[in-house]
Amino acid sequence: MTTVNRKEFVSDQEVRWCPGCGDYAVLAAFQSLMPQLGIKRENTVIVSGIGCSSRFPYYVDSYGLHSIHGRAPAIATGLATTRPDLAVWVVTGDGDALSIGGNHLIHALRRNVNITIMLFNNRIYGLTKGQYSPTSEVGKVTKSTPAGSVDTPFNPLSLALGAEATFVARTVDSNRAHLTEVLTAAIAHRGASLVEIYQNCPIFNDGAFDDLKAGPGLIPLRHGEPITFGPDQSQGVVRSADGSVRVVDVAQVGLEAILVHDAHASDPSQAFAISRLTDSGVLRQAPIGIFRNVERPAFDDAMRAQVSMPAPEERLAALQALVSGQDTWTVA
Amino acid sequence: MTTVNRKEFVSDQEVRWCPGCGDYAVLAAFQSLMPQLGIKRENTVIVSGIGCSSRFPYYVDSYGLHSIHGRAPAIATGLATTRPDLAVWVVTGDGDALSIGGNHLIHALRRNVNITIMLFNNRIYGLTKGQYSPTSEVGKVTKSTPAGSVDTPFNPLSLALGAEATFVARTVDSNRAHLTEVLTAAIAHRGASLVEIYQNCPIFNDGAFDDLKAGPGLIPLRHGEPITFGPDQSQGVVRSADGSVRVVDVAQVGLEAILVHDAHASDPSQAFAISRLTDSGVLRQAPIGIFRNVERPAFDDAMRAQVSMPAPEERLAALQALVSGQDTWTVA
Amino acid sequence: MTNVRNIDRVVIRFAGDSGDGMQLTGDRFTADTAAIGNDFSTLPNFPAEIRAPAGTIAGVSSFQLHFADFDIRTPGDRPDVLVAMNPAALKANLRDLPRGAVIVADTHDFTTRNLAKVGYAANPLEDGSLGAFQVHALDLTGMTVGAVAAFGLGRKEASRSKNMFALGLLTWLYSRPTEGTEEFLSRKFASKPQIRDANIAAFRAGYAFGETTEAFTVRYEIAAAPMPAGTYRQISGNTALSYGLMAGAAKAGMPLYLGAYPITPASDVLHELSKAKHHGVTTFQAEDEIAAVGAALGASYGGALGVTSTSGPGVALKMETISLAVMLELPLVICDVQRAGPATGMPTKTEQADLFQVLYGRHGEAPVPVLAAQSPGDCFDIAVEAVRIALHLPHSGDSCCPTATWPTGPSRGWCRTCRRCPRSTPASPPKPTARTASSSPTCGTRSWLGLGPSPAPQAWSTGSAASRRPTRPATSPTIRTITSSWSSSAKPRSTASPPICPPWWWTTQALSGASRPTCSSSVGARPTGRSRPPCAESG
Amino acid sequence: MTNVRNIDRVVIRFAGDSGDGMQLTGDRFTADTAAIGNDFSTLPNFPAEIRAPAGTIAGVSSFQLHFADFDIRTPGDRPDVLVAMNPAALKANLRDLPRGAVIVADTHDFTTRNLAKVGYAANPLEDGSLGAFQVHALDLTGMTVGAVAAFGLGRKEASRSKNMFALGLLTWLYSRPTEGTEEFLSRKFASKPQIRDANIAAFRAGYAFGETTEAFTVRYEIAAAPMPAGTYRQISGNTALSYGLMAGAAKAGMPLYLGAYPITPASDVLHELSKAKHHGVTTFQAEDEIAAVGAALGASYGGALGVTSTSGPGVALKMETISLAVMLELPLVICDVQRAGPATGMPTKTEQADLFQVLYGRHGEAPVPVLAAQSPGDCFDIAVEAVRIALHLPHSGDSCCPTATWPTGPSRGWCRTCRRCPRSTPASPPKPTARTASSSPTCGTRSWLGLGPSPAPQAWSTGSAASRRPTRPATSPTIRTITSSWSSSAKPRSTASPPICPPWWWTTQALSGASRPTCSSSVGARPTGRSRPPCAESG
Ligand SMILES: Cc1ncc(C[n+]2csc(CCOP(=O)(O)OP(=O)(O)O)c2C)c(N)n1
Ligand SMILES: Cc1ncc(C[n+]2csc(CCOP(=O)(O)OP(=O)(O)O)c2C)c(N)n1
Ligand code: SF4
Ligand code: SF4
Ligand SMILES: [Mg+2]
Ligand SMILES: [Mg+2]
Repeated sequence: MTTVNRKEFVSDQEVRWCPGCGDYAVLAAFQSLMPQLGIKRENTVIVSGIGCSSRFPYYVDSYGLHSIHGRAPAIATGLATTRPDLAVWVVTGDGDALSIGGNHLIHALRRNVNITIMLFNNRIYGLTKGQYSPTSEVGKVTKSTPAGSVDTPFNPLSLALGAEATFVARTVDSNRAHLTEVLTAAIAHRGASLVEIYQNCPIFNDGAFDDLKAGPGLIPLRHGEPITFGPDQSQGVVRSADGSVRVVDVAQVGLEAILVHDAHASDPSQAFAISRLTDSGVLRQAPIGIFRNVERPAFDDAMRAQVSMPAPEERLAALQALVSGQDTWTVA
Repeated sequence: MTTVNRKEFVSDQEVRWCPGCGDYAVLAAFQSLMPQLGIKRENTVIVSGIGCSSRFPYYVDSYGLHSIHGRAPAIATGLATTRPDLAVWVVTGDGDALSIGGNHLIHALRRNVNITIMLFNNRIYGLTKGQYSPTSEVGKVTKSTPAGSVDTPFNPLSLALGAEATFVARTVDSNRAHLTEVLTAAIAHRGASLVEIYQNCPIFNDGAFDDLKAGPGLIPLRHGEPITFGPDQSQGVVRSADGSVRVVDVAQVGLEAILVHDAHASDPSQAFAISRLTDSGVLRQAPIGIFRNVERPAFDDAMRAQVSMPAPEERLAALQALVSGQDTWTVA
Repeated sequence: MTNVRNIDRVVIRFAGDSGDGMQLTGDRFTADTAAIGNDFSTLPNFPAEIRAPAGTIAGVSSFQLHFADFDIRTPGDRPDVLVAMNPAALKANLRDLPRGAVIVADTHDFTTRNLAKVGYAANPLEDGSLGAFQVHALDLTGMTVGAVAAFGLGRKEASRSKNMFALGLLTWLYSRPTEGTEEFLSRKFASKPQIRDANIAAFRAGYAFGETTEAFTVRYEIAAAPMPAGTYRQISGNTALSYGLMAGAAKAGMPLYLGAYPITPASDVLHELSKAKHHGVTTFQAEDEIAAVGAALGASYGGALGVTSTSGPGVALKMETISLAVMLELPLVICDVQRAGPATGMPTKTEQADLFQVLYGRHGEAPVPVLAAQSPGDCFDIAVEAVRIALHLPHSGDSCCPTATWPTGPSRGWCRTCRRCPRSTPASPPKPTARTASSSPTCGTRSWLGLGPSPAPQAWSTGSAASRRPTRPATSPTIRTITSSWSSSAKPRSTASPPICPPWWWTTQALSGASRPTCSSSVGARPTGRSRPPCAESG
Repeated sequence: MTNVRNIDRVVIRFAGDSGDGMQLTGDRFTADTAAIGNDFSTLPNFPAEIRAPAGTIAGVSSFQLHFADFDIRTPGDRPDVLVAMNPAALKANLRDLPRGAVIVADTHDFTTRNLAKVGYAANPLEDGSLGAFQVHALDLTGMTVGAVAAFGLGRKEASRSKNMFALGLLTWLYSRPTEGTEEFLSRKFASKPQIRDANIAAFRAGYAFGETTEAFTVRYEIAAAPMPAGTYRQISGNTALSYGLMAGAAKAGMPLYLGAYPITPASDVLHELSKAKHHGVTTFQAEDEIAAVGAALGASYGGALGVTSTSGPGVALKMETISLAVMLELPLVICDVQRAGPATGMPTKTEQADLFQVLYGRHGEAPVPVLAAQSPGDCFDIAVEAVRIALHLPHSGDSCCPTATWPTGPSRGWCRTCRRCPRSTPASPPKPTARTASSSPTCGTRSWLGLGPSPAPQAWSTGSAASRRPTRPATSPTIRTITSSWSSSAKPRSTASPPICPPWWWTTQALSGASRPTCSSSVGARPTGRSRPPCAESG
């Protein structure tokens, strides 16, 4: 990866996130990644909603659309259907994607529209200066919840799996290599890819992911490998009798007992069970990597297959026939 | 159950569904059920959206609100929070709840608002005369999809489980006893209960559930019992190595190998796996019964616990203090 | 002997149960009327319920037709003739009849049970309560069954042709030609000869009944209206709108992309365009109205012509995205097929009450050109025009096109030179003045809000329609020449495969090449004249 | 020697980097100005970014204050004095200054690096380019560091008091009292004595610098404005609105339920009311604006006072539900705290461009009473009034309350008898005429659309405000008497625990008892005068 390449995707806009914002790291990883994948900037479009993260398109020297709050997946659906030649990205936040935009997100996933969604999850509303979001933990004290929030947060990946998503992954802002790996797989997937990115907001929710970094909290998933993690891979994931999965000491059960991760399983049940390893309160434990990656015809491909465009003159002639209809009368 | 009782919940409105519509059966079951549960009609409110099914409140002699398309869960959230004394029902259709209303539905579920949702799933838009819905099978030919639909439908129960729902069940219009049993459990659950009801629309999607009735397609779930079904309970459900569940001949594996259903499992993974037994195309196989039923504080209870209402004079005095503020100056 | 009397106009309403085939009857009468050359206008009225119980008021379906020997503008208010196939049809429509109106009622269905169903204590055909009208109480069903006895149908099956008997009678009464209907029936029931023959026999029997019976002493003739020469067809507003959108896109050389969510009475635009996939039309049934307009806008961003169709409640939901379209300066056509009332309203009833919403219903100054159709046929022109404005106006990319009165049903003889007003013509239509900035197709963003003292919505849409289409030839009367009108009014885009930004964007900006992306930073900069993207803001 | 000159008004703008404490400086100057008895109006201006990079134009934060010895109505357009703490602050604000304006600049920050950051090739304080102004280029930072040397702070920490040095200087220049600020600083930094002492020392040093230096030859005095007697406080529009909603609900004896989705600049209403849960206030942060208004309506249906607050884009999304509220005849108060521009617009900038939307932005005739506030303090009254209308009007249950100009920041001396106009006073405000039906609080549904020939939005809202509050005593000048005004204007509900239908519903319908449910069949029947529920329709 050369710096020359990266610069290609750097726009002339001054980047205006707060100092220390996790968004910077994702932007840098993205800008380095794109030239490596051989995707041209004129074939790249980034559609975003509204939020700190949604300013992303300004900073990338490609096509882009900073739209309105929550609606990016809908706009991207129209664009992707119209233009098979484009790599369409959606950049969104936990509020943008899961609060106001929840419906568009789940429908884009079930349809399997050919878009790649980067969901910046900082578990807070950044741009509106710190209200709780649908991923904030219960009891969260914010400007709008001075007595603590009372609603159970979404697990974005459980939700996506419940919504028939074909590609579901998670990564973190602070791990450039992992971020790059996951995004590379996401864009390679034909259909809707959802990548949740844990992103620190130092201003309104600082340290939300610190407990993960400290302990052995991140559980990396690698297709075809047993799910182990922690110092010396001493911990692992096994299935319990009730169908859920849980963390154990590998030493106690033996490596053979550890679940082997299968991202390509056609049934999403195991991916779902793994998604439940994510803490819903303070985050101490969370799997990262590709939870699910399966093939299914993309919505926009299937739509385009039904549509055909006659040559211009034929088009007008066919239209004239339609307009004239079958049942006419003439006034002399 | 006496007819006198049932009549209490019968309104003076002429019921105006098409002859043979599955909605009639659900209405009758509901009207019989309510007096049995000892719920008074003055404590009953039914909030509906728009759709054939959403006409339900007209026909029940209780309070009710026929609102706008897709928004019933939101309206019911405000009502339930304000009035702990009410049994709040939401009546909705597959279009109302899962298409335009998808976001409100998933948020009501994750919040665990104390409402009971009856989702009439006829896999079609009835009221607007036959367009495909988010539960229609791929390839569905309708007025809006003359060449066949191309989008994968939602599995409403997978979606609900992914959205942190605490009570998730399915029943069918044609089985009065099962309907009654499931609705009874649903209303008893404190928090959000989602009951999907397979409902035949003889006009626009006739026979959508016929294949289920014919074969051994319905898989009844009973808490604490092995999941067997079919003639002589000859078929059963086991867990596969990949974490999914599948149907087998009981004779081949032995009854001990059959999964025992646990609706109260705190982890939703097994319920999710069972939800995947539902066909997404033509419906030949589908579990019915209570998939999940767990306790979690209800949103509205928790909200009310934060709010207190002083006595009227105190209220005005406290308000005056707030209004006066701390930093004042006087003009003589 | 029957006298033949010449009259200049008549309003007929066919009413019966949903299952009685009244819409078909009306359609046929309309076609025969068109063949004579009368001018006409129709108003179908469907029951609100999908399948209302038989014999109830809620189940009554009716079809009204106004025809004349001159240029008429509405389907009429008070029917001169009511054909009532059952007591419910009589009861539901009686209040609309003027004194002296003719009532043709099928006595067969006036049974005690049916009368009771709609609350008639006594039979109105017999108790003298209809004294103000000329009542023809006839056993239409009985006569039909008799007439078709030869074809070996069951009684129920046989009686189903009674609508054709009624049609035959009215065809005789108003001196319509019979060939059209007979041909139609032959075609329609070609595969079921028994049914075909029964229907034709019933139709002929009804005609013969009029001719032979003494019941009708006068027979009417209505001369052809002086219509401009040309080839005509019937068309509904939604179909004309759909064809117009296709025509606009075709002339512009662009693919058409419709994002829509079903809603009565706009769904037919979605249905119609869904059938046109081999014409370069993509239709997307979205999860809701917001997604529908969002996807249309996304398609426009990709170089297609984005269109979204809905009714009032849907327009309300789309407003934020429409204002985004204004800021992005992307083409977008929004069709508001109006229904009655606020909230969910009354989907099967129409009303013209969305004009304020479409003119003013956005926050923070996001004006859009608004066009209103005058007639079903005009929906075609208005759609072409909307496409033209959306593609052509450099700084005001999108246009909102509410179709006025005729969404699904009513049909007019469709010839593009006929200009007809909506039903509710304002008492004294104010003229648009020079100060009415919005009557100019350039529609300057800020000046749009500088409306003169009399915005006068209805008159504006009517009056300015002419000034908005200055290039249309004054005489182009046949549908065959429609293409020439497209070519004069629709500015085609210069590129067949449009770049991601609309062409004018490329020509007005100094770009260094196709690889220099610019759209994202143009967001909103120009319409509001501000120097940096408004989205570079918190909140 | 310094001359003291009496002037009648002055506009001062404090500008610096986001971290320079300009808002606090402005607030304090305002408080001291209030203490003198001047009339005043303020305009804070925050950067759009959460944390813009230091020293950039985007990071400039400013606070403008207009004060006078007479009744003023706006925060002023062109500052007479600009305090610029760095080059960015100078550059961002210079274009607003009239010739001859005073500039006080902190030379310390005019380094080559900082100048380059904002594109200054040369130092404007030195290159003569500011010849048209009276420039005081002073090392405020250096002097501050010197003044606080005794307290043992690090240089960076020490220099943070420079805003207080500037405040001290301006306090001297405009002859403000010093006690208020000294008391304030003592309170605020009570737990950090070092910081407290440094700030007070810097403030005093600034004051002393003015007094001792020769730089300022004139010192100004602005006499007290003739304000009505009473106790005053500062208040922002959003806070006043929140208190007003609480007051209205309290007087009505109803719980208050706010359904809201965060959006700048309306979020503070949500924040303020979230703190009031022990006042019987429930706040619900919904998943989106549609859910927010839906939940508020559901709460109203349950007997609470449903309120929803948002800004323009949110209002656009709520329209369908608002029209449902109209049909249901349930009370609902909608607050539109306006931001600038269409689509997402410019959240941190305000504009008054939503009036058309709130008046007309619904489909199918769903009129709502609309109130517009004249000043931050008036937001209190307007809120009480909106609650009264929402609860009191029998057939037009809901009301839409857009707060006009002053959402989050600007504060006015708040006394309820002061009537002040928004900044953009129309050139010749038309008077509401007798034909302006909407100026009457009964606001008949259909007649509302019969607006006279000059709807004249600004004048309507202003002019009719008076006629809408006929019962308010003409003189009730102190905030202590506010309660009496509530009691005269807000009709309390008769029941403490309200039934599920609003009280008037129960009194106007013949119900056989509490167990007879009726709401569902009343849906929409009355406002449109139709006999059956419009929802009994397909589509
Ligand atoms: C229709 C609408 N509603 C609300 C807002 C205000 N708003 C802007 S961004 C945002 C949420 C931001 O949170 P998130 O999506 O998590 O993004 P982040 O800033 O944290 O990256 C909200 C509520 C808006 N711009 N438009
Ligand atoms: C805002 C809005 N959009 C669209 C509609 C039209 N509409 C009414 S009901 C309906 C869908 C009905 O389908 P479903 O929810 O499955 O109910 P069903 O009639 O099948 O019981 C639609 C699209 C509407 N009334 N309002
Ligand atoms: S507020 Fe938080 S998320 Fe937004 S730019 Fe600042 S640090 Fe990043
Ligand atoms: S259209 Fe279908 S769902 Fe609707 S009432 Fe008729 S049968 Fe029932
Ligand atoms: Mg966030
Ligand atoms: Mg349905």
